[in-house]
Parts: sequence; C-alpha cells; structure tokens
Amino acid sequence: MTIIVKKTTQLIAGMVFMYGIYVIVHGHLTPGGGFAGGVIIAGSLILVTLAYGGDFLKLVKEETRTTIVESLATILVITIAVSGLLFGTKIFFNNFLPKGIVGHLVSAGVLPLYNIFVGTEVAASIFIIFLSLIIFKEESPK
Amino acid sequence: MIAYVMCFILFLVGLYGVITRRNLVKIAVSLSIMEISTFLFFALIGFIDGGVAPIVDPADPARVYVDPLPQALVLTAIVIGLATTAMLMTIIIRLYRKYGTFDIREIKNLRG
Amino acid sequence: MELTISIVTGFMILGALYAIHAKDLLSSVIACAIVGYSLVICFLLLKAPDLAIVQIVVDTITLIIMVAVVINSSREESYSKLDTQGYVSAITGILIIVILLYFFIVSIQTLDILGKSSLRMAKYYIEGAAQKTGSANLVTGVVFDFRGYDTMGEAIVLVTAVLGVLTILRLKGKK
Amino acid sequence: MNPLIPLFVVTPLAGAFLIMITGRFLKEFDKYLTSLILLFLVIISFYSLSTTGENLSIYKVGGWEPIDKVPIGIYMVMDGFNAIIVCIINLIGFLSALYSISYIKRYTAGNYFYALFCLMIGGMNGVVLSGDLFNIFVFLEISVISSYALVAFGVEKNELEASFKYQVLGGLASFLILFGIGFVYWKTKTLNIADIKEVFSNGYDKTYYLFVQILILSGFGLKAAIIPFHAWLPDAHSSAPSPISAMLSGVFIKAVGIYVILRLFFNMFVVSEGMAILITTMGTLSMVIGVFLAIGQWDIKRLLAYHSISQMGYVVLSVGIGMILISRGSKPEVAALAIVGGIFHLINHAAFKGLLFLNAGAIEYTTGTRNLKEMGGLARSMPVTSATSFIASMSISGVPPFNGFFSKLIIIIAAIMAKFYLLAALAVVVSIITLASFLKFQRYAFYNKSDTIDNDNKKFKEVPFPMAFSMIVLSILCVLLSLLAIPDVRHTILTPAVNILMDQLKYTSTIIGQ
Repeated sequence: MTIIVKKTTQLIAGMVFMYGIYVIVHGHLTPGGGFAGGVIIAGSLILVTLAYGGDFLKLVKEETRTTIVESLATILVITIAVSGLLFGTKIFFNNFLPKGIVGHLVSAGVLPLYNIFVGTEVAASIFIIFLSLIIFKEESPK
Repeated sequence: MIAYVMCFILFLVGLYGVITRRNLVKIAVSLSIMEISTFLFFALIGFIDGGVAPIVDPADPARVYVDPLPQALVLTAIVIGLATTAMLMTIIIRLYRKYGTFDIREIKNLRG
Repeated sequence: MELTISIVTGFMILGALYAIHAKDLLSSVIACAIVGYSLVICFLLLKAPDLAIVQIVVDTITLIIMVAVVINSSREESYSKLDTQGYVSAITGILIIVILLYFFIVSIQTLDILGKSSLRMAKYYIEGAAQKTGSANLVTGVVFDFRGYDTMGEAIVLVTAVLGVLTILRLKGKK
Repeated sequence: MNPLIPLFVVTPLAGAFLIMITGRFLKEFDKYLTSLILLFLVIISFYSLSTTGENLSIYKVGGWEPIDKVPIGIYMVMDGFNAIIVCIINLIGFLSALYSISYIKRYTAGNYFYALFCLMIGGMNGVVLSGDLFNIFVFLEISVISSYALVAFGVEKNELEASFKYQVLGGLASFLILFGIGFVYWKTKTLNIADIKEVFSNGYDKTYYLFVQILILSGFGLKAAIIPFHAWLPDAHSSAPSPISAMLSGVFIKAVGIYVILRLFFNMFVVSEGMAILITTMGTLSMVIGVFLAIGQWDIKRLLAYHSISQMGYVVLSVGIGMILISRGSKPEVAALAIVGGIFHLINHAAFKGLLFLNAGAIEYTTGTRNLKEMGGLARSMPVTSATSFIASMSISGVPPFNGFFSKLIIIIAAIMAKFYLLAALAVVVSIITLASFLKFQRYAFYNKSDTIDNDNKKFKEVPFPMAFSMIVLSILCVLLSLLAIPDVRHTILTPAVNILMDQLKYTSTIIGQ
C-alpha cells in the first residue's frame, strides 16, 4: 500500500480503537456492548494489518499470544460466573456486586466487567481468525 | 403479514442455493443468506408499534419498549453465525489449496 | 412501517438471487455482504440499534474473510450446462420451496401481526428491569444477566471456532 | 436447586481453557487433565443417577425466581431421562479420552485435540441438561462446531471433504432449528420448554403446530442422521479419528439428536398421531435402508457408520410406536414397554458402537488400513481386540446373552403387542442381516488367513494398555448392561425415564410449580 494509505490508517485505526473501547465501557448505558465493541476493536486491528500487509508483522508469534489472551478472557468470564457461586447464595451467574444508580457509568454490578471480558475475548478471537487465514500459505497444486 | 412472507422467501432463496449450487463459495453464501433471513425474522417478531429502542430513560417511565428478548437472541446468534462462517471459509480455503477448484463436481467425495 | 420493511426485504431478495447466480465469485460475495448491510437498515427501522452496530461490523468482517478466500482464486464459477443431476436438484428445490411457502402462509394466519406483539417472558424483563439488573440498556441487561448463561455459551462458541480454525489450518495432520 | 447440575457444564469448559493456556508449556498435562475431568464427571453423573430416581431437580441459573408462574431465567433440569444420557456421555467420553492417550500420539497438536474434546463434552452436557429452547441451540453449536473441527483433525483430503459436507448440512440444520425457535417464540412469547407446553395447552392452530413440528423435526433429524437426512453421517463418522468416531456415533447423535427430539416431542409438544406415524416411518426407513447400505461396505468404519443409522432406526421406531399408542390413548403399558425398549437400545448402542469404533481404531492403529480385504488373521496377534470385537459384534446383532438381544427383544415384543406385525418382522429381518454383516467383519478382519498377509503378521502387536483397557471396560459393560432387562433393575433405572416422557403433565407442572 502507498504511504498515504498507511498514514491515514494510522490516524483512523487509533480512533476506531478508542471508539471500540467507548462502546464496550458504555455497554450498559448506550446501544452496543461487549460484542459490538470487541468486533470494532478487531476491525481496527484488521485495518492496520491490511494497510501494512501481512509480512510487516512477525505474525507467527502474535498468533500464539492472541490465543492466550482470549483464553484468559474467557476463563475470566467463567471465573466471574463461578464467583457468583461463591459470593452469592450458591448461584452460578449471580449479579453479586451492588447495582448502583441506573444511568451512571459505575453501575449494574458485574455487567460492565462481563462487557470488558467479552469484548477482549471477541476482539482477540476475530483477530486471530483473520490472522490465521492470512498466515496460511500452502502451495496450491501446480 | 407481508413482511414475514418476504422474510421467509429470503430464507427459501438461501435454501434453494444450498440445494442447487455446485460451488463451495456459493454454498457458503447461500447459508449466509439463510442466516441473515433468520435474524430478520427474530427482529420482526420483537417489534411493537410505537415502541422505542430498549434503552431505559428514568425521566420518562411511561414509554413503550420493543421486545428486548429477540434482540438478545439475535445478538447471540449473530456471533454464532460468524463462528460458523469462519469455520466454513477455512475448510473452503483448505479444499481449494488441495484441489485448485471450488467446483463440487471435481472433488471426489462431494459429488452426491 | 410494514411496507418499508417489505420493500427493503424485496431488495434483499434481489441481492440474494444475484448472489447465488452471479458468475464471478467476488461479485457474489459482495452481493451477499450487501444483503447483510440491508439487514442493518431493517434493524434500525425495527428499533434495534444494538443489533445494527453488531451486524454492520460483523458483516464487514465476514466480507473481509470471504474476500480473502476468493480473491486469490480463479474466481470464475466454472460454468457448464445443467446436467441431469442439476435438473433434478433444481426441480426438487423449487418443489420444496413452493410447498414450504404455501405451508408457511397458511400457518401464520392466526399469529400476531407485525407490531401487535404481546409479551410474556419479556414483560418481566421490561418491568423494573433497570432496578433488577441496574443496566439502562435492556438488551445488555438481558444478554448478560437474565440470559448470561447463553452469553457464556456464545463466547465459548467463538473460542471453539478459533480453535477449530487453528486445527484445520495445520499443515500436517499426522506425524 | 441442585448445585451439582452446573458442574457438568462448567468443569469441562474450564478444563478446555486451561488446556489452551498451558498446552504450550506443559506437554503431558493435557491428556491427564482431560481424563481426570471426565473421571470426576463420571462419578458425579452416576451419583446423580442414583439420587435422581423419580425426582426432577431444577437449577435456576442466575437465581431468577419465576414471577406469576412464568419462568424468566434459564433453567437447567435434571430428571430420570437425562440423568441416563449424561451418564452415557461422560462414561463413553472418559473411555475415549483414555483411549486417545495412546492413539492421538500419531497426530500433531494434541493439545488442540483435548481442548476440542472437552468443549464437545461440555456442549453435549449443556444440551442435555438444558430446560430452555434457545439455550439448547447455543450449546448445540458449541458441541457441533467442535465436532466439525474434530472430524477434520487429520487434515487430509478425505477428512476435509467429510467435514465440509458435515458443516453444510449441519449449518442447514442449525438454521432450521433457529427458525423453528423463532416460530415457537412468535406464538408463545416464552422460551422455557415447560412454559411453552403450558401456553400450548391453552389452544393452538393445527397448521401452525404441524409446521413448527416439521421444522424442529427436520432440524434435529439432520443432526441425528435419520433417513432422509443421513447423507453426512458415513463420511463424517468414518473420517474422524477413532475415539472421536466412537464419541460421535456412540453418544453425539443421541445427545444432540434423538434426546432432543424425544424431549421436545414428549414434553414440549402434545403427541399427535400424524407426527407419531411420520416418526415411526422415518425410523423404519432408517432401520431398513441403513442396514442394506451397510452390507456392501468394505471400509470398516464406513460399515460401522451405516450400522449406526440402522440401529438408531430401532430406537426411533420403538419410540414412534409408543407415541402412536399414546396419541390413540390405548394400551399405556405397551406404550411404556416400547419406550423402555427404545431407551434401553439407546444405552446399549452407546456401549457396543463405541466399542466397535474403538476396535476399528485399534485395527487401523496396528495395520494402517481400514479396508477389510487387506487384513486378516489378526485374531492371533491381537487377542484383546479380537475378543472384545467379537462381544460387540454379537451384541449389536442381537445374539443372547449380550445386551443387544434384550433390547431388541423388548422392541419386538412391544411391536407385536401393539399389533404392528410388519414392523416386528422387519426388525427381526434387519437383525439377521446385521448378524450376517458382522460375521463378514469378523471373518475378514480376524480369521480369514490369506498367505500373503500371514508372513507379515509377526510384526503386528497388541495395542498399548490404555487402548486395551478402554475396550475391555466397554466389553464388560456390554455384558453387564443385559442386567437392565431384569424387571427390578429396569424398574429402578429405566422406569423413571419413561414416566417423565409418558406423563404429559408432570414435567410442566413440576417445573412451573418450583
């Protein structure tokens, strides 16, 4: 890609990333949430990868790290779900934190945490699917 | 009723594609279309006349909201659909690299 | 309202028909993505902004994945005349479609029409849901709290797909 | 609130993620962790089976109590029927995991295998224990997507093609099911299975009801590979690695196919005669066509896969007979007997078909071929495999005193008592053809000594201990399961399962009431 595309992507991708974080954090107040925000973040990463080309990054290393990130995120989701079982009255998936005032940023108990974890997990998963599809280079039959 | 019928026709177009097409990518596209029509169907079920998007405004308690449950189901189903599409495309790219074609008739076991 | 939705759906049907009959696979894939983008319009008309956001991004990513598969290939659907099997499957397909469509139209006569839906389970999600879950966005409340178990399943589906993709893309299966 | 129920789902899923995180650092950890998790699940599933009996215990995820008798959260339900299925899933899963310790060494990326295996078990447990229609769909997708990946685990041409076919038909089935769920929600505005029954009991439109039933039956029928929907099964089940074939054939098609069909058609819909006759016809067709397709096969695993279709036909047929009798309202004790026969055969099929696929895997592991014509005379070099596969073959063909005989006998007696003489005769004939087919398998694989192969036989050795252990346990199970035919034992284990299906009101009233 040309230098114009690369520079523009640098500018845009950062903003898209920030927007993704905004969508995730405000998931319990405005439309959007963990899934939407996670996919937006993955989109910004994919944008950078497309602009700079697959060879720009040392991709093989990146792949393993992303697997661990998303596994950790998912296991954190399960941990919170199970911690309801410990903190609450033996109920799996209990919303055990205080609810706060509706409309405030810090409210809704564990929901923002779920949003953040699911957002991380979705972003990592989609990015890794994309990466593994572009890394894959098997010789086609002649 | 007409919206539901149109939505079901979209589903059937996808079904027709799966039955008749002989190309791996076309089959994936047809499945994708079936998926889209299913999401539309759920969204149609949840709609209520005069309803607003399900975001609570504490200042206005008398609002009518559309049904949030089908929307939650579609949210779940969209991501599942993405997962299945990714799997299908992976298999397709693998088969293409092995055989050099997307045509089912030239791939040994898929002819039937 | 219903008319607007129907018109958009009509365009979606046209797009879908083009997608499954186009000769060039790239145009087929793009037509499929256009059907998905039209779905975003439907979601906005049906007051589902959460779905619209998710669908527009997911559709873009699906398009990127599909294009990544198609772009380096021959792209032409190797067109050949319909053989006997092709005729048989086309006739079967049309037959199934006509029967299902007739059946569908007959069976939906007694159900709620568009926009006159009543609530049973969701009534309790809306009534005082903000107090129950503390979330202003009811969809997030339903997704993460009332049906949080489903959402855990969904996150796991995505991880399973990643694992599956990594598994299938191994170059060597057996040692 | 039974606190054990979520453990069935959470433990394997958490195990899968632990394997994914640690898989690159701790090489040998994954196989032992999988086996340990499954051993734990086997113990708690048998504990639950022994304590459940006629009770029906519920776990409300998230602790959402029903309001005005409408359930608003997701319910997990354990009753006599799905306790049995959970036992089968985890037991066969445990033995397959043990078997894989040796078998999967030949493949690369063992940690992915074990992670996907755990996800598949977790997904199946989730499907079976769920009391919510959409939740069933979500967990179905977990187990189905991991099985797509496992079928393609060898990444050779055959595996990829089988997986593609499986994915297309599985995707079709998923969307039919999803559309069916939307249809149900449109009318009932609820997703809880018991609550849906409650709403339907207030009246419904006949055509609508039939359409929903057909959508759901075709969706889950595709997952269960009942004939006309069987096209994917022989490829997928024969291409997978053998422990996965044992899981898919022995457990998977039952847990996500037959179980859900039975649960929904008995406990969600009202049993109607038209659907009952349709289901019986599909079962009969599966039974007959499956066995005829199996005769001509020379690939061991394909032969076994076609027999899976045929044996599932027995289960569907006998349950269908029960449904016909229930819908007519006549002879409830014969209907109960037919359903007992179906469930009994389902359990037995898990044992002997799992064992047969493990045997096929052992033969392939040793000789490197799956073609019956290229093997022979293995009886001397592989005594354990030979003996266990003999037991399994006799069992699947219905020879006394093995378990298959008793379940087939019950099915045939029930068919005769219900005056379906033709179906009873067909069941007998199919059983005889199955016997012939398995005699061919035995003869060509183990006894037929041709000169060319005889010289090479010295190099064939018996399989390693974990594989042999799994096969021996399953063959003992094949013999022991015939004890279920004794009326007292049958009464404690099978009758609660049948009662929960037969009693049209108990499931709903118990769940709504709690």
